[in-house]
Amino acid sequence: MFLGISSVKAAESNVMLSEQMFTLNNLWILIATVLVFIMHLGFATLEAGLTRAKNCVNILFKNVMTVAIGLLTFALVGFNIMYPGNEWTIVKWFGFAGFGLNCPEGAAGLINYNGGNYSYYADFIFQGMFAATAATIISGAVAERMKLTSYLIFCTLFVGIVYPIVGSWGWGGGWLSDLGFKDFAGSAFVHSVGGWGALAGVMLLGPRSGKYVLNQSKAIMGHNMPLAAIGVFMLWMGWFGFNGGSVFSADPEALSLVFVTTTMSAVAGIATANITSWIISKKPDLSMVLNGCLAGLVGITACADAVTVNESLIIGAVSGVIVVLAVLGFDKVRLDDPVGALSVHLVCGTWSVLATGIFCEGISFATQLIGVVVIGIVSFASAYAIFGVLKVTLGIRVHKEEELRGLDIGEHGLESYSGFQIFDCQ
Amino acid sequence: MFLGISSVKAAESNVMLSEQMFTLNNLWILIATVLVFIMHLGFATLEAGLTRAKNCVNILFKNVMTVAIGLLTFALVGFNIMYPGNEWTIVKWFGFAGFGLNCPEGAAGLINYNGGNYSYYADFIFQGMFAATAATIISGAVAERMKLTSYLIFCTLFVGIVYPIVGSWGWGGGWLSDLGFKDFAGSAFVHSVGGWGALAGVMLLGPRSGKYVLNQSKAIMGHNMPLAAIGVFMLWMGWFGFNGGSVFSADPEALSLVFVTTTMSAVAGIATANITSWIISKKPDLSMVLNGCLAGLVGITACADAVTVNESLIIGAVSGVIVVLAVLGFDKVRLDDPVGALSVHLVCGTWSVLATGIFCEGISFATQLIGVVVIGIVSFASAYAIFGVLKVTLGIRVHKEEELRGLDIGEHGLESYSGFQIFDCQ
Amino acid sequence: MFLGISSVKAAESNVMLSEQMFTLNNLWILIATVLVFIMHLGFATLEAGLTRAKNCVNILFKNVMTVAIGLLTFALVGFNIMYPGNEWTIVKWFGFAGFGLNCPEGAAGLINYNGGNYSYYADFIFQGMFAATAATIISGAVAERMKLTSYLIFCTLFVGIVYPIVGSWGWGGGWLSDLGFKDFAGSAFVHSVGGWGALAGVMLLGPRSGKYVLNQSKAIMGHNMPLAAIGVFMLWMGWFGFNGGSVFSADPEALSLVFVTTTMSAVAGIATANITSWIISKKPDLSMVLNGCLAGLVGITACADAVTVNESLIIGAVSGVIVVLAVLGFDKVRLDDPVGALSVHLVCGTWSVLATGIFCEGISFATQLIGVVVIGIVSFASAYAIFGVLKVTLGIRVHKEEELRGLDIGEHGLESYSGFQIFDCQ
Amino acid sequence: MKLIIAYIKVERLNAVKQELYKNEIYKMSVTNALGCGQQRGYHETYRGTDVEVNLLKKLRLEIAVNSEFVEQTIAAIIRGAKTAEIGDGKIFIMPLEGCIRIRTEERGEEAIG
Amino acid sequence: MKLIIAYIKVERLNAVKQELYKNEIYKMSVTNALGCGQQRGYHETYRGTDVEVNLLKKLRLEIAVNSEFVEQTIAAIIRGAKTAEIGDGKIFIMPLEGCIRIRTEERGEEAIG
Amino acid sequence: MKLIIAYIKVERLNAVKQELYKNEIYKMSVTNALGCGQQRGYHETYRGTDVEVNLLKKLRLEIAVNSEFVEQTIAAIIRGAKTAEIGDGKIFIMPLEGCIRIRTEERGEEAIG
Ligand SMILES: Nc1ncnc2c1ncn2[C@@H]1O[C@H](COP(=O)(O)OP(=O)(O)O)[C@@H](O)[C@H]1O
Ligand SMILES: Nc1ncnc2c1ncn2[C@@H]1O[C@H](COP(=O)(O)OP(=O)(O)O)[C@@H](O)[C@H]1O
Ligand SMILES: Nc1ncnc2c1ncn2[C@@H]1O[C@H](COP(=O)(O)OP(=O)(O)O)[C@@H](O)[C@H]1O
Repeated sequence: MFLGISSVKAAESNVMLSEQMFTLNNLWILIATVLVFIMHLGFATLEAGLTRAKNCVNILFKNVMTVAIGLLTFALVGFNIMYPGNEWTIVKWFGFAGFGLNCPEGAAGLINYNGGNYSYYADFIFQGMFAATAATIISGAVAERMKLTSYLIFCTLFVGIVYPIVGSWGWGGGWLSDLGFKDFAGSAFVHSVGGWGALAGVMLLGPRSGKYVLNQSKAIMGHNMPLAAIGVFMLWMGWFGFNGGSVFSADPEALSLVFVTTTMSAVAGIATANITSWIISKKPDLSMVLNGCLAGLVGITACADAVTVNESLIIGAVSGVIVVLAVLGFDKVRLDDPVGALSVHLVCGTWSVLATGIFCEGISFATQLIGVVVIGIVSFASAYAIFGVLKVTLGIRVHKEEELRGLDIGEHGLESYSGFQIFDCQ
Repeated sequence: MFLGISSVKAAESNVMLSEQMFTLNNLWILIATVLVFIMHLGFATLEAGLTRAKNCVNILFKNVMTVAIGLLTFALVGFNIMYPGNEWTIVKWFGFAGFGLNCPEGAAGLINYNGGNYSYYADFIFQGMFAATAATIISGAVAERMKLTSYLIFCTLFVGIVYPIVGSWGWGGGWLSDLGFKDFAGSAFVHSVGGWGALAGVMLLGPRSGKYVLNQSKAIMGHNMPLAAIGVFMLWMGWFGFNGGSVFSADPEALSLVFVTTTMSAVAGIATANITSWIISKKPDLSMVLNGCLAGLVGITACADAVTVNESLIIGAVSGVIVVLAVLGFDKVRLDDPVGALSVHLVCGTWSVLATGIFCEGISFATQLIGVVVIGIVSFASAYAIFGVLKVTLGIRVHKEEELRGLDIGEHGLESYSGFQIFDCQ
Repeated sequence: MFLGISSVKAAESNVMLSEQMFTLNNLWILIATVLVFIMHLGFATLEAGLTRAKNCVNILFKNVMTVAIGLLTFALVGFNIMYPGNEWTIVKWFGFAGFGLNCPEGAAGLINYNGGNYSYYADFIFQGMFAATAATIISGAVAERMKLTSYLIFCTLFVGIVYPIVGSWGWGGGWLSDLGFKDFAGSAFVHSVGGWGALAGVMLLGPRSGKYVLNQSKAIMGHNMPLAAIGVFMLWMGWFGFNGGSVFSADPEALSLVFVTTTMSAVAGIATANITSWIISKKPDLSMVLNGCLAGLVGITACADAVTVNESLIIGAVSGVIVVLAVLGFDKVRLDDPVGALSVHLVCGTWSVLATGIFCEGISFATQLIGVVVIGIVSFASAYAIFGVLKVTLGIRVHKEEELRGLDIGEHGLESYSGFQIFDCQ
Repeated sequence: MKLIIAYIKVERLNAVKQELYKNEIYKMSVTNALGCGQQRGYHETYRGTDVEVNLLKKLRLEIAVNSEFVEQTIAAIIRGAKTAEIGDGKIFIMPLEGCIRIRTEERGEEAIG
Repeated sequence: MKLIIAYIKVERLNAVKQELYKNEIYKMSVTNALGCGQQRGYHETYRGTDVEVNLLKKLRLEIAVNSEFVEQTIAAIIRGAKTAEIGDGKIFIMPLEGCIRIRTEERGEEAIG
Repeated sequence: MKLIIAYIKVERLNAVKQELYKNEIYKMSVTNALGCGQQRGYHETYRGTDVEVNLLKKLRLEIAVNSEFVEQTIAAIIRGAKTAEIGDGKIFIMPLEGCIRIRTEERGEEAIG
């Protein structure tokens, strides 16, 4: 009898306990949201720093608008496409749970939501911050020559529809998750999706004028290296929330490991990118080291929770090498990507997903490969279609004269560094 | 009997439970403090970016000193004016609980302090970070022409005395809180107080030389747009702590909602500020979009915990429109505010308080209006008085020659960008 | 009997309770890690801002590499030298627990690790972030003239070996901790160690060319004050994790106090550095105020958990005065330290350790002094030896011509601000 | 044809431009220069060390005019730039042998305006 | 000897340099300038206020040549810089009395190339 | 009166100024320029691509002097600027027809110093 009573007490106490754990986990998701948020500043400053001063307002503008577009479309449709629950229209391939946010009343939107780790709103805001990053990746690759309005339209469609559809296959419980495909924090669903979109854009836009002259590739220097460095540090900082938040709880074992693997992959990427580029170009190249850091971060993103520290070092080290080769390779095939978005997000994102198949127990390499291929085809094709339609309608590229003078004057009528004497004859 | 014993156990367990919840809530307040802290960097870089290179050292200097002045005066007197407890001198209008910090001993300063959510010191440091922001708002509005020493004196008096007196009416349990006035995180007590101070300063200082020439308003361009963008992102990041910390616990329901409403209002502000300014000036204007973001953030601050997501979108959207109109309006009436502080903090802060009366259940619009009016009169009058006395004694404006050459050389004998060729003939 | 049963329940409940507390404390350590991480951005931007544009890529490069070197060496050997457990080779002076990370299996690496506050991996990553800061301090002092490869080699040896050996004496349970030496968060083990290393470097390198001409010290202006200000704010932000994380739990009493003392010391440092430098040079000097802020932060680091708020104000105020005098003093004796690293980290770090002996109950001033002296001798001597060997082998200083043209072109073949007209004839 | 080079104070540019416009001189080129003249420099302080800055920021105008416009151009510059304080600047007049408008390849006096 | 000063559009520099190289003129100095010419400026908008920018970014080339090279230099500049649109720029020719190579202290026509 | 234009290496400015001061030449104007001369450029690497930079940073001095000062000015510049290495720079001497001090409206040789 008292046993019974004791049990009741214990049960009550359990409820209280889990309420606290819920509060704690929920708090971590929200803090991780802040960290992912600051990645947008990271993208904005990195992209601005690695391009020319005359296009800097344009890049900042795009990055600010991208956050707004990302969150507004995600609230309107994206969240409910990505997480359709049981509302699959095309089974496990496309679902839509209705417009707008519909937080379940009471405990259903709180402690009973998704198994007691975080609330509906925390889920939405964390996922919403992710959504915009996919578009931001593209913004860097098409920088310095793309028409603003076309970018904004592209961004709206890509983030609002393509991104969540693809995401639903894995994170929303769709066919890829049924297959056992693993993408921990978004190497495939965020980075490679953005990367494929970027590839479509780069192909349809063509290189910046002056980039390839008489069979030769010319370097078009970024205008502000401290800004680029700020960008990388901000992105790295945000990655603690990107990967750490994807643990979806503050579980000490998983979270601590994720922090370590994420960091070690980044530093390994720095080290090998440095060595690789030093060997190739005989100079220690800051821009390559910065890309190496991001390469390591992307490289570990699909499996940060499921590898050992040594494996994370290997993954990061490989990322650092391939990002340098990829930058040189894309340049060879005349895909002009001013900030290295293709190399970092597409190439290393893909490597990350495959590495998951190699290093993680219980994950099939074949499944990972299927995921890579299908995600690639769908993302690239959709992006190509949207860019293509825009190209023949509104146009996607600014006039040559505007490009030469800079998009800041051309599109915005505003200079980035008013008063500074800037000499740029590219 | 065993029931009794079980109860004792349960009670003990309860104590332990609440100790943990206390630790958790307290931790969140401290993390929110870090986020609010970084808003000072946000203000510093935003203000620096939107003004000219020749005044940049001066702005950075003011912003660093403002943090120091804010926290030192808050520790000395402000905290005990703002939260007088029962020590009201003029009932519910002015109280003072003595100089310095007096943390109650033992549990009274910890778990028993203010209902078990956070400790005395956490309370102080979180509130102290808020205090300085009110002054920082003013620093932007009076930029590029105000004498440094006069600013420092003004700042000391305004943050040390005016800010906490007004704040005590609502947050310290004064007459406004008795009336049921709602200002969740400080649209009135922080933003509008700072905004009224800024208005007094702008009026008494007059416009920057060269701003209004022959019946025409001239644009005086900010010198560094990436810096301004960094500022806005840092402020936004800080706002998660500003609004989120004002929940005063890590309560998952309230905190998650606040994160969502804060973000959605900001993105709605970006969107509508973009549309409004694009229509008016035919160009997508980065500086307006940045102000629109801040407008949305200020707009939601009074009621972020008590509106629905849709309401937050409306509030943010309205903020984005009115901030653009306000910038143009202030310019028309020749109130020269280099960074848009009046439009963002005063206008949108006021809108936020009134919106609370419109959208929040149980909040009387009339009370909100009374709050707006009385806070406005007292803040403006005090600021006007302090600025006025300074004007006739020390002077508040630098000499015209110093203004032309820049305050960096004039006041500090130091350039911001040594070596850079800067051409500025305004 | 039921008592027994109840006890069992209570015990179980206790376990669950402490699991939650463990999760919470562990989370705080990880968040503190993120904050300490961002200090690297702070160092990078502060050092870049206070030096010339022509050496900016070099400084950014060094700071990025330093993070990588710090974490890689710490993982390989540093962590196991610093925390040898019982594996002392030379009793209480040197120990080594083996190569690489060896997280104990199961609960031993989690809740049972180090008394239930944080996991093995959280411990490693937090400590690893600290490690790199010691080297970063040096990077600033030797800026604008040191050969890159020699710096990288020095950094590897100093952070990988010297730093953890010295650290093991106190934090690893070595002889200094046995003596009762107190260094809460690293004024001695991080800041002074880095500072002594910097002193050795500055002595062996000699001043930058053009710094001392005809018995006169010339000012060599920093090129970007907003960048320097960003650096200081980032460092300050990080310090909440540096000191706050060193509480090693989220204990509300200790953590709240640490936040307050850390902040108040910083603002006191700002105030007194401002007054001191204003008196001496008749102008409000931004660079001194920024150093004053850091001085206050370093000054409180050894005892932030064990002083009253008033004591923290005193400590910070003293730091602000001595940092200004130290900057002037080092300049007098022709130790050319471009960013003030010696004054901030060495002088104020030492002051902090001694202040701990003065203000903290139960701490012997004599012990603190012994610590200061022995740590100083060993750090300085090791750094001098490493730099010395490098000097006679690879060389540590770039050629004069390279120095004049700037290390960015000389070492990296890359400019920081491509396109900007920069006029620098120093 | 003459080439007129004028060094003026940075903040006088707008006034000078207005005076030139009044005289229907619309074409000119401006560069920024650092000048050492009679004007003493000013002192900066950086990290406690005093620096004398004796290269002051000036603007350099270059105006090519036909010979008959020289005097009125000079007068306009003086009206716009003069504050009667040290540092007001200086005007130099140089012979100009040829002038070509790139767009039309016109030469000589035609091309100048 | 003559000193040729040319104001050109910023984006034409590479083309001008190539044309000069073809004519074996390798030596020149470039500064950036702001120019008022026939070309109308453009409008910027900042915080809702419209600004007319009428000082446009130009490059200023300075090329010292021996007299017999003047015409071909001018021709090369025109080939590189001409787009036949307003704003193409202008070339000025001035007499040059002396030229010294600092390194060797050579003087005159020897020193120029 | 002559106008002396000198292109020198950036890092020689202080030395040149000192030599000029010793000769009591205190007035000058300095601008930064990019120069193509005999000196080869250097290579930069950016994101793996090699760039040849052949416009090197130089300083351009402009010194107006009375004719009798020309030789000593040239000598002073050479003393300050010469390192006997490629890239030392060049001096040009041009005729100067007029000089006006804006502050006092003095003209000619009076105004120059
Ligand atoms: N002899 C000269 N040669 C070259 N530039 C000169 C000369 N004299 C004056 N200048 C330029 O004119 C500027 C103004 O000189 P300033 O000190 O005002 O002369 P003054 O005192 O004669 O009016 C100087 O900063 C310098 O740029
Ligand atoms: N008379 C002049 N004096 C000085 N600079 C001139 C003169 N005329 C033209 N320039 C320079 O040449 C640039 C190009 O002039 P532009 O408007 O193209 O002339 P045009 O219409 O005659 O081709 C101008 O921006 C200015 O820098
Ligand atoms: N003929 C010229 N016309 C214009 N500028 C020149 C000429 N020759 C040299 N210069 C300028 O002088 C600078 C130094 O030239 P440099 O390569 O040192 O010549 P040298 O090899 O003859 O000493 C060049 O960078 C350029 O700015």
